[in-house]
Amino acid sequence: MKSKTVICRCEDVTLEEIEELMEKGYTSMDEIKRITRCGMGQCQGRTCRTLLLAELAKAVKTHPAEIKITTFRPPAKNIKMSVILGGIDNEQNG
Amino acid sequence: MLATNGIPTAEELAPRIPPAERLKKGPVAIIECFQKIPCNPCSTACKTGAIEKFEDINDLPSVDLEKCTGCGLCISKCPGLAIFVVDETYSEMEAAVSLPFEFLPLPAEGEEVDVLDRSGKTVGRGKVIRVRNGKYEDRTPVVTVAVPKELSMVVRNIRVGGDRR
Amino acid sequence: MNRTAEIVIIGGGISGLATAYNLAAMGMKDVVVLEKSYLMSGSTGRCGAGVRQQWGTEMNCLLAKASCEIFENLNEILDYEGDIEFKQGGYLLMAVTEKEVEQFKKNVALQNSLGIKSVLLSPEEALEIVPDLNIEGILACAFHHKDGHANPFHTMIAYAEAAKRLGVKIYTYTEVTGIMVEGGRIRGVKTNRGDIFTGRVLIAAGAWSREVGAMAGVDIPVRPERHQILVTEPVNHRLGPMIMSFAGNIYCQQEPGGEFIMGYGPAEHETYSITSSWDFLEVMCRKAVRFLPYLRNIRIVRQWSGLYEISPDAQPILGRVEQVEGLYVATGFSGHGFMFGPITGVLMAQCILGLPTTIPIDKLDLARFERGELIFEPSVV
Amino acid sequence: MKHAEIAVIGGGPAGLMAALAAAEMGAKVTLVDRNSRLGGQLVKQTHKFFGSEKEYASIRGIDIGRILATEVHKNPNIETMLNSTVVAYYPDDGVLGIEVEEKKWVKMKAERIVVATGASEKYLLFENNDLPGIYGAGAVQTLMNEHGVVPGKNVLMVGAGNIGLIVSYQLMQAGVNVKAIIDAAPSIGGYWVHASKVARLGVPILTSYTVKAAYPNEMTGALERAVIWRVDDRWQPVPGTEKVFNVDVMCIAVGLSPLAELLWQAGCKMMYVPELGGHVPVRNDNMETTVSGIYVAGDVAGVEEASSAMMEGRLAGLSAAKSLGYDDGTYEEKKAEALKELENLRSGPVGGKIRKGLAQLAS
Repeated sequence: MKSKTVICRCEDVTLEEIEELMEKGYTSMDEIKRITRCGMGQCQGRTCRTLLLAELAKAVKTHPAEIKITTFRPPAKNIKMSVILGGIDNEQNG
Repeated sequence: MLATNGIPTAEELAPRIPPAERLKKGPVAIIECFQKIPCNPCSTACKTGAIEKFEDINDLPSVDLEKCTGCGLCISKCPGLAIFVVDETYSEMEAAVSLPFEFLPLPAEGEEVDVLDRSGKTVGRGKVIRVRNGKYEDRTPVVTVAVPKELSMVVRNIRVGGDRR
Repeated sequence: MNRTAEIVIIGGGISGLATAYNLAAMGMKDVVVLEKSYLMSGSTGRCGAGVRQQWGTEMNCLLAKASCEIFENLNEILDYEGDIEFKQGGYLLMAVTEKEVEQFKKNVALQNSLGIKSVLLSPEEALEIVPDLNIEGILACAFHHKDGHANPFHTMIAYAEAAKRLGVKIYTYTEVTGIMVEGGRIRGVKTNRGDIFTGRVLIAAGAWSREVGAMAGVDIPVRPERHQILVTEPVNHRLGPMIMSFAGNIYCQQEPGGEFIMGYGPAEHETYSITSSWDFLEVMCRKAVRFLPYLRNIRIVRQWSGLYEISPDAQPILGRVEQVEGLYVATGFSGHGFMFGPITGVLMAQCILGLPTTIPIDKLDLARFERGELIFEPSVV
Repeated sequence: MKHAEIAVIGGGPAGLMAALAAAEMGAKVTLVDRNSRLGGQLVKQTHKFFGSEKEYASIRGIDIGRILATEVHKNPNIETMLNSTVVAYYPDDGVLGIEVEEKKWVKMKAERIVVATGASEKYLLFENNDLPGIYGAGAVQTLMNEHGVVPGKNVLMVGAGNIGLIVSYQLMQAGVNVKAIIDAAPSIGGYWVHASKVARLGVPILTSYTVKAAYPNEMTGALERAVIWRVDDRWQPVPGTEKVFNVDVMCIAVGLSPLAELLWQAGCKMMYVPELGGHVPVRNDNMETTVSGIYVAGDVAGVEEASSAMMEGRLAGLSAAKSLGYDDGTYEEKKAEALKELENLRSGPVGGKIRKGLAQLAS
């Protein structure tokens, strides 16, 4: 089994992939997210966002506060379509 | 060293150890709390006023050695499990050490157990002379174990039923 | 940062980057692309990424067909080490009104005449392509097997990397604050990082094109419109084509990774806001489940939104701007900028270099609105 | 569309106290929690708590949770929605989207919102960090204390903060062998009394050590071996200092970061303050964020102890109620009391980091 350091578990993105991109000059969290899908998975970056932030800050030698982080969108937790539909139906019935 | 491995050095311990004269008089609480943290239940637990009321919740507790009767009511109240009562008058050769013990199985009174130092090393054997596990202790049983007198300031834990690891 | 350039392209989306790449590939030196935020921050990075050839006007059919042919070979053309993930699972367009059926017939005839081999299908025939489709209420379908979708991020990075290799300078977080015009000619652009002198400017700023145009004293009549979209968890593949309904107002496709991406086009007020709303979520679920009932059990992972830049006739605005010498525009795609991106890049490069364009784009110029020669596309979501 | 006067999101120590404080002032509260019972992280804290009597010191976390939950349930001003996850705040019209029991979708508009959503665990980057057997400390606590399942036989605990120390102790109580507790920092981050507690059990604590790699069992693919190495004073690993542990469990307890999705969605101004665990909301001394009507309390407002979370909750609840006009004349006094208690809790040396963080936030 090949060794790897995983940064985004939902999308199986490794630290190596991120480092390659940073070397190419993609040093914004948004770009890296879109190219690698880091943070685009089921948990929407709950775990990897802070890891990526730290790696980016290190790479561009800045304070993490200076790094713009990716947008948070609903839903904060994945949700079945049937739940949404059930909600609308309930409202109309009641 | 406390800050790096959780084990107090002799220097760190020294101010907490009551003088020999006091130890000769009977049981006394030894509070091994070395760090100013926001916490004060020991002072409210003490019925004799031996643990002085805190001016600041971050204060270190201090034991009034004259007032302390060694009753041990503070032992199970300390969230840090940092209070012990040592009675060097227990017998000629032995001291009684009371310590908090939140592990199963609990020893029975009269049972022989391993006695451990502050780093978890077995330093000898001791005999359990009392187990307090009532409502007051609230699932932090207090075990009193008789140990050779020279270990009274060494023993701070027990292991029941031989080597589990 | 460069202080001079042959051309400054304003906007680091697909149109700007594809044009930059093509210009460089055709030999232009000193091409500069300015992006006010990060690459993919605008509409391209937020789009549904469908690529279809089934259009209702000859112009769109021609543009789309040519663009699709480029998509088919884009990994090779751009020598991209990744994959733009262009998958041709087809587009299944669903007609739910008699009027739509009539329009589909006309469209298919037009498309066939232009070499796009779309077909009209009965609902039952559509079931062979999408076995889970709820065909209740569907009167007919149109299908073209060569339509599909691509990964917009990788497509853009492929262009950006190829352009950079050819010497194009791409400056992100560089916002244009003014366009210098003297005596009716472009002189340069002002940015938050200094001025760049140039004789040519291409406005490819998507929803912000009107504001950028105003900097050069030109009115580009596009308005920003928020469109929302959502993505689900990845599940096993069961949807081959993009399904789409104009009257039902929905598009939905399954990505190579297994996620469903879907959206619709509500009439929203003019806005630059790209917040998400709960009513979108509810309406979207209802629409999606109406056509694909199994989606009911799939989980939504994220909703987001982006901006369409809507032109008065929902057609692209491409070409030279007559009032100002050296000014060019590529905008107004009205939600279809990504799929037209590859051909836009070629045509705009040809136009800027003064070469004949492979597809005539005179009719798409900015002046058509003054002339009153609008082109209406009947088939849009 | 459901209506609430004050919606409190999260039924942990901060949320419970916020709900009780607001209800005490006379406001009607809807307390929304994603779990089937109230208490948040309290439900797995089997140790006795620090602090003062105001925050139920010397009572086990699990019991504090029960006490507060009982008070909440019997308070006529508080409606609780359990098994309910607030998944969205839609800023256009201030609507909360709530998933109830994984089958209903409820939209709620609240006049005031107290966000008390807590924090999530941070993770660590090292070779093979995705092997089965590598857990977050919170997951291990849930496994053991809620489900009565031990994670394995031999554990390497990564992180000597309070969580790492407490979970190590709980693992030992459950009969699991903790081989060592390591921390990259040069000194123990958690309370020394907790450290002494595990030291007495024979668990070595190694500071200035970090994980180098994890290796799987060839047959099962699960964790079998962990290698650690020392870091120098610039946090750089020192080759040649490797130590090997044969463990089937690695437990990561390297800190928490605020669970602030809803605040971001709402457009609250956030600031990166490492001392507080990451991005935290800017707020005034009423715990109100930059979005009027949205209050915060507890770890989401900055990772701290449960005792201060409770006091922040109380402050947020009182202030939210007051802003709606609920005040029996005791507000100023109660607010001052809560502020004073918070100041006390943070005034000692271990509160230094928090004070520094809060000062940054206020600047």
